[in-house]
Amino acid sequence: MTDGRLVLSAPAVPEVLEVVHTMLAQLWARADTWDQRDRTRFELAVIEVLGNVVEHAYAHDTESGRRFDITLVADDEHVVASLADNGLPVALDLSGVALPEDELAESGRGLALATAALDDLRYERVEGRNHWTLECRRGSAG
Amino acid sequence: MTDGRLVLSAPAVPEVLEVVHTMLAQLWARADTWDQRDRTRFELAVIEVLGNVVEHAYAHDTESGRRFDITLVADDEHVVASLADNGLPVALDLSGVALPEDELAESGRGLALATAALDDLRYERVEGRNHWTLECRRGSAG
Amino acid sequence: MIEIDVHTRDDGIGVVVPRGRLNMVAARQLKEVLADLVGSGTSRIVVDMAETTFLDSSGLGALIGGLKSARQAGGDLRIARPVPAVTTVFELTNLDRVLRARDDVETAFDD
Amino acid sequence: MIEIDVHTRDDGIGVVVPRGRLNMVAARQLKEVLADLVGSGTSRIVVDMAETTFLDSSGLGALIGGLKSARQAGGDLRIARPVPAVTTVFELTNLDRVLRARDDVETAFDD
Ligand SMILES: Nc1ncnc2c1ncn2[C@@H]1O[C@H](COP(=O)(O)OP(=O)(O)O)[C@@H](O)[C@H]1O
Ligand SMILES: Nc1ncnc2c1ncn2[C@@H]1O[C@H](COP(=O)(O)OP(=O)(O)O)[C@@H](O)[C@H]1O
Repeated sequence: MTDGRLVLSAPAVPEVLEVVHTMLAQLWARADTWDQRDRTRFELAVIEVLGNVVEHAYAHDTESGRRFDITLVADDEHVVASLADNGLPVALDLSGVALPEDELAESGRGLALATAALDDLRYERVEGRNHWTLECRRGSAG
Repeated sequence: MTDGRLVLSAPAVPEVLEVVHTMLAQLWARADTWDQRDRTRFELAVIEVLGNVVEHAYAHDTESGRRFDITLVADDEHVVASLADNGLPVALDLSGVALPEDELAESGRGLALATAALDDLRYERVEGRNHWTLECRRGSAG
Repeated sequence: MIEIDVHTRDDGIGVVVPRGRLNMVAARQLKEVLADLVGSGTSRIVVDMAETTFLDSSGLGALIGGLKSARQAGGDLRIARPVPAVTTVFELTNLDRVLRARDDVETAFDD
Repeated sequence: MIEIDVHTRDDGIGVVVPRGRLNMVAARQLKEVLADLVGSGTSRIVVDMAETTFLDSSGLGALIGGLKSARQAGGDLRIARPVPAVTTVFELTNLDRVLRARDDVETAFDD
């Protein structure tokens, strides 16, 4: 069983999203039977959750600054992203996430989009770090 | 001192070079006082050495396949890439590396280019893995 | 990476063409581009998304911000030619009515 | 990522335009494109490098392979409009004489 995992550790700055987009493109180059819709919803969810980390998860002013790790794995039936960051704990009820009431709100759609796009989204705080796990199953509606 | 390191672990396949190009672009976005010539010679050397890993460093058929790790760090005066892979040991005399005699040779220029572009290129075999360290100093001729 | 082209047509309609991924980094640029257009008197805007390969919630936010300020200035913002990856995002957020996609940049303001 | 455009001009010269990074992955594609051109009778080739943002030794190898087969077929391969990042590679490998860069695609075969 070859190990096709892609793992990145980087500063939590918006510009690094470009690297993650390229990693996703390489993941699909190997998982080439996945269709466009599955690719889109997974990429969307990864960028939303990582975008939140970059935007909201300020670290306790650690010496080394805010950083994150991301691991991407695909097999024939699942694709999983695991994210970890050294930001503040997140107080969120993921089951209560919904689109904003105001149709013309300019923000507040990220987690609702991620939830709608994924088959599974989990958050845990472990050893002072935030851990997010994102999963899509092939061909499911999300 | 913030930690701007970019670290990738990935399968050693040609397509992943694209991810490393993007990482380099992000490194320069943060080290934005480095000039074009320094950027070019460092990127060139990184891609040459990593290209060799992908092309030549076949693993002992490990379970998990061929993989590599790369770390990129820049400060005001140096930029360093550290590469490690699980391929076969490399028997090379880096001090003896030269351009091919045949001006029209179609290969054999990679290490000569990397050596010419860098201020320092080191190779070590440590604990069953190949380690390459590449360094450019700002503004030096290479 | 994104490139945003902007031009104003003879009929006064502003055409904005984001080429590449419309994520967090690009959304900031798009926000500025749209604010500048409306600020300089162009309140009818078509965003030609034929070459926008990716859209996330921050890109959506920039589009909605532009839509609101265009309408406040008496105009509108319309979306043309989104690719499937972008259409998916409009659908998942129920914005496919508010930002109804037109098939054509030229005729996006005909109705 | 690379895109390689190819067309043959009225004067029979083949123009090859690699857009993007000419690394290991792209070099394979370029090799094929050049072999196909020469194989189908086009032995005078200009490679327009204005949009080639990166070149490494494998890309160089593909160019030299094309140069050799073009010459064997009685023609030549010429390089036009390289950006500084690419010129650096020609200089570091002393190939700036063998693959002397022309300023213009149109006139690359005039001398
Ligand atoms: N990683 C995170 N760390 C801290 N807070 C977060 C994180 N992700 C989301 N949040 C909180 O949840 C809210 C809703 O997030 P989201 O739906 O992505 O919309 P937006 O980011 O546009 O506000 C955010 O405004 C923020 O308060
Ligand atoms: N990482 C590596 N592992 C094993 N062998 C290598 C490695 N890098 C270089 N070599 C050897 O050194 C030779 C010269 O390498 P290089 O100068 O890059 O030219 P090329 O790769 O075009 O042959 C290669 O052909 C190969 O035999």
